[in-house]
Amino acid sequence: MSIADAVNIRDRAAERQAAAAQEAAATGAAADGPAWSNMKAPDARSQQSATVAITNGRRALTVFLTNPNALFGAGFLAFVILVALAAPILYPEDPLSMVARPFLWPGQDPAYPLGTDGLGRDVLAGILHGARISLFVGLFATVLGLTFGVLVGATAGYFGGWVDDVLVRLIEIFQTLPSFVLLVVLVAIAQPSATTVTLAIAIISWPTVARLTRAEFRAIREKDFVVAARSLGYGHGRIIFHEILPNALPPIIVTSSVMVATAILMESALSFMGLGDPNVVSWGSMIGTGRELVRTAWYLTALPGLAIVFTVLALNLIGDGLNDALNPRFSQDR
Amino acid sequence: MAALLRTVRTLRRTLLHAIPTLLGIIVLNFFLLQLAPGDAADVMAGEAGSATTESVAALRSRFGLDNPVLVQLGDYLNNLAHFSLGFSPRYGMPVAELIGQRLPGTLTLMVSALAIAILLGIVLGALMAAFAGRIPDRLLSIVSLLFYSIPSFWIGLMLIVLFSVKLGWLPSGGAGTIGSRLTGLPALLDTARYMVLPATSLALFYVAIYARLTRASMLEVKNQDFVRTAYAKGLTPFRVTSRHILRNALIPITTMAGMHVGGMLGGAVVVETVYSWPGLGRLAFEAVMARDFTVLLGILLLSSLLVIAANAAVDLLHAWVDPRIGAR
Amino acid sequence: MTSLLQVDNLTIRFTRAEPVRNLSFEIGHSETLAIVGESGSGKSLTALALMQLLPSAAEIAAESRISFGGRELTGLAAREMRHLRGREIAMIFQEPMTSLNPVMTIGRQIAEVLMVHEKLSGRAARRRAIELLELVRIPAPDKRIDDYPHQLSGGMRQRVMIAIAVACKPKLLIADEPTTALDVTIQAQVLDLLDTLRRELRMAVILITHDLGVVAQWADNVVVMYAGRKVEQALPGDLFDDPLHPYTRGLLSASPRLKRDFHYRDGPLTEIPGSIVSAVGEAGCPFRPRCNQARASCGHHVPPLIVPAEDRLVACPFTTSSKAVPHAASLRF
Amino acid sequence: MPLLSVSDLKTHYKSRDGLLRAVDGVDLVVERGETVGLVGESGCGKSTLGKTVLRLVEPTAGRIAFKGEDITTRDQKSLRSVRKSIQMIFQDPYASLNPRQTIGEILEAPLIVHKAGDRARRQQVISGIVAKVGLPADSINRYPHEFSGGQRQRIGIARALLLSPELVVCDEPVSALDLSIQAQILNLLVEMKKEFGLSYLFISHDLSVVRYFADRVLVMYLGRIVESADNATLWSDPRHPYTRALMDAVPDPARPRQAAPLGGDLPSPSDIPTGCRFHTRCPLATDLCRTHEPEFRTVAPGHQVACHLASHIH
Repeated sequence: MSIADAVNIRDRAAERQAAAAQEAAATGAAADGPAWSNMKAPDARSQQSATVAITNGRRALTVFLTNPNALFGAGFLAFVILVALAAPILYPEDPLSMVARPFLWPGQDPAYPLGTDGLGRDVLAGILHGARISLFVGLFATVLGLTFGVLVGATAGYFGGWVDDVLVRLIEIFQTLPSFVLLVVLVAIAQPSATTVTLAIAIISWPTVARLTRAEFRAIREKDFVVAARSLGYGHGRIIFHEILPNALPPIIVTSSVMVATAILMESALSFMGLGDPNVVSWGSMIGTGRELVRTAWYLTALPGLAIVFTVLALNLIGDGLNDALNPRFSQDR
Repeated sequence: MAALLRTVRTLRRTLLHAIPTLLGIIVLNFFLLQLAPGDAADVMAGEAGSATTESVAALRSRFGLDNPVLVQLGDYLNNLAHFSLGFSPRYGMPVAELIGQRLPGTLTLMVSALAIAILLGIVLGALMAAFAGRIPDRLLSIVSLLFYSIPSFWIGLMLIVLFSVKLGWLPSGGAGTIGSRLTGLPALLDTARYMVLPATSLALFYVAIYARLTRASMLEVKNQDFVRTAYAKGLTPFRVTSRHILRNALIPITTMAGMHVGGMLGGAVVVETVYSWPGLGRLAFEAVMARDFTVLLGILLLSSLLVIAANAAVDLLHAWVDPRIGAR
Repeated sequence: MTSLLQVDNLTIRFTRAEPVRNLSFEIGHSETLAIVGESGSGKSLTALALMQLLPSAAEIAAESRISFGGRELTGLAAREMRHLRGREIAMIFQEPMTSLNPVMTIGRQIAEVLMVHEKLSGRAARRRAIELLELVRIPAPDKRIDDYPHQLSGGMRQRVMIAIAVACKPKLLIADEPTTALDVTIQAQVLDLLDTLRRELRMAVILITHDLGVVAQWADNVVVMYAGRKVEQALPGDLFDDPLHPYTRGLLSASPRLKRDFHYRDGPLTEIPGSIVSAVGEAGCPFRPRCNQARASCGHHVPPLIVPAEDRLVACPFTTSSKAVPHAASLRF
Repeated sequence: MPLLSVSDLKTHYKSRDGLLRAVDGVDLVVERGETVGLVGESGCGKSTLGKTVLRLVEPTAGRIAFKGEDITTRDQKSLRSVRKSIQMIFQDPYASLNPRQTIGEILEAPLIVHKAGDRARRQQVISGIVAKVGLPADSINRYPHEFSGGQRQRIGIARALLLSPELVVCDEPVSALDLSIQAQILNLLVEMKKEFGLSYLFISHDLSVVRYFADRVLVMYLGRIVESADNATLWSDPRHPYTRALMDAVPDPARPRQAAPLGGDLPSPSDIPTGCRFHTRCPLATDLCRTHEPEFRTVAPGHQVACHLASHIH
């Protein structure tokens, strides 16, 4: 259940590259050119691991803005955000309260365009309010996971040695535990609430970022411009934040949009299983309650599901668009 | 011969490498168990209905639950060494046995889903790569991205609506016709009928991953120097693709297949709930509902073992496919 | 002597650029023709055009002609071209590291070309592969044949590439910077091998290189390219004794290798100012922005190739030989 | 007192194939104002040696002294003052500049780190050096990818010279450049040497470049220096068979072609041959060479060779 898995290949690839680069540096064989350029196995998102692309912001923006898929994604996401902000104004009453006759089908009553559920709750109100929790969890889990992951990955990748060994072990442990099972355990132990769900998703998503960041840092650390920085006596902080991080950022940015999508999927799956915040309506919990009635009132399952699919799709389209814009080599193939 | 030697060497390295990870997971597991609200004594007392503080305390000392944490960790490790994952009061049987009953169901589901995902994914990806940048590629790209965005539990429910409720072609849940007493091929077909929908729901997401991966991988390999050499030899495009591109392009895909076992286990939890499939996932769901943490953590531990085993298997496969591995 | 390969007016076009323009040259049987130029001169694209292996974004202009053994290669059906590739025209590349399939033994990579073109059985092809490894002087070929490329050194890999290339005794071998990635002592071995094979198998060799020293020692005839055009052609002796084009002259005097006892204390090396990038989009002589003899008229049109002496061509109207007064040049201008 | 003196320096790595002895006992001295050329084939350890001298790679054993001061075990913080005085120019002008910084940013950072004056003063220093290395003044607002290879190498040189170093390690500074650009960069390096009184440790695989550029030449093979002599002597009277082979292998239009001077491949630095490390490829090798490693002996004033047969070769 983790989209972010897809990102793993690229950092495996980058790791191998870094190892190859180190070896080349060690044997002094750098003049032989890159050993086995096909060692950099590609992945679904990007082939451009740590080759330090020459991209400037404006060019990337142009590419992104001329990509219809990415624009559609961005547009739809903006719409969802707007809806989430407007929900309390449009439907000020609690979406969990009964407002009408149960089992109104969509279109049956213009006051309830998407119908009502088995308890007479307004489906549209539920979906609009559900956007709030999805985006909240998606955004904050990503910010937390990203921050922690980048810190750990950067530390491991930059310093290497025993620090790296220890941190890699930690990452490996978290990547070996099946992430969704761990998520279920964490939320079950901590008692479901918006905060615990967010924290738990952050806990299971940081290793992916950490691994990616580490691989990028390891590869970029070997580049001559970083060696030059060391030879000029720059401090660690300056090298990490001024020299390496800006170059490691593009894949991390791409990953972050995928992470938001993954977090939304995770939250919905948790709520579907009854492990969401019980006081808040969410798309997953709507599907969860709708599923008992799937034989008769399948629209109760279908509609919130479509909301998830389109929101996640929008984020993934943005991710692809960012990837094309930030990693120019890959965009030629598209 | 060389391939065999490579494989053996890789196996040894992989296993040695897995030991500290495994220890880390066990310790983590233990502390999670400590964090869980209530303990087995509370649960049993709760089940019994009438519990006094004294009787609970008695239960605690009987199970060693009042010992210091480190002693308890020692006990836990000792139990694990004897393949004991604890006792589930709710099911009235040892957790290991409980999991043992459910494991085959999940494995069958996962293997079928993985097979569907890899086959379909590679075909789609190869098609996309062949038409890179043109209409079929664009369409398939959107489709795969859609697969990538659909929650498996939702597509599961939608498939039920379509194929069981509306069309009535396939069963909506369970793992076999109850009381049918089929054997041999008919039994197999019966199971297969029950498995189509859950396996498809679980696979779709991974179809998308493998399709995108194969596409990227093939495009990458296509631009490699050795492919140019192959063309310079006068080989046909078919021969170049089948003998030179494909094998190199599949290497990253073998790597990924192992990494997905963990993810698939997670997906199975949700899909099994949807289809009442009697596997680990459903067990996990029931354990959550009952707040039976012993079972839940047993599942977590065991599934981690499964992931480690899968990774080892993939490393071996990898070593066999890629001659460069042994050199490292 | 009838020529084996005749290239006429070759122009390679991308959407926004023409990296090779109006290039003509020919090569006779068993001859070595060197094409020299720095990066961006279009020499490698020329080689790929001869093999019809240009990247899909590139196309050969309609007026270009490539005639090989009397056959026209432009517009040849893909199937026909495949029969020529690897059998009559073979090619080796700059990077022996990446030019071999990493997951296939070298034996099978050599055998493959024999099985495809000479319809040999697997066993026969393997036997021939061992012979070929011996031919390219790889020690213990019967053991090495089951090695993977990563088990070999760079020099060995380039030998394997050569074995693949000469497996079907081609009439023409195109070597695109075959020794650039190799150390100087290994370079000597590989060039030696190439030349021996050229004589033994009576094949012509197109040696594409940026190394003037290599050209001088190994070529029968030299084409100097700059920014996609041929600027000079001569026998190597003539070229080094008496370079005519200002670019060739600049290169020779800029090269420390060709000024044996010259030391930095004796003075600076002669520079060619600027870089090849300046040639992009220029009307007129592509070398004009960097030329120390440029005049206003150089910007008007591309200077045509003139024949300043026997067996020589140069694309500069203002050239003056330090030796014999070229009669042909004075005829035109 | 020499500017740089290195004695018995060893840099070993652990690698998959075992211990990799990249630098395996090197002594070298760079005098003030001198250009020392270091030649060898890829894998001989010359680049590692250069980086070890700058403490960018940690030495395994030996001693590095700069102006008589031992810097072998100094920690990175106290090394900072020395860093100003030893700089490096890299081979690949594409990889050695941060693609996300403008030339101005790239050149300003060293001045900030070493606290060289206020902003106005820094700008003054930068525009000065930019003019000196022959870049247009508007370069400082542009990014590295907007420049050609030769221009980037000029930027690299500017960065190295910013802090007024005394020693510059040049690691194959012209190998990635086209011939017509090489001369520009070599001339610039000579100019800068004269202007700033620099000393160079000039690492290259290209003998002809070293021949033009060096005052003294060291020839390196598999982690060791095998011959050391002043430029003229080395070329008129090379004593080590490897040096001779290297010279013969360079294709030279001025002389007829001859058979390849050396057979075989460079052995791996993780599996260095016993005895003389060159004996596996040496046309003159004797039994003594196979078992005993030759000492680095002085055969003439300022001319040292590590070969048992050095006195027989002329």
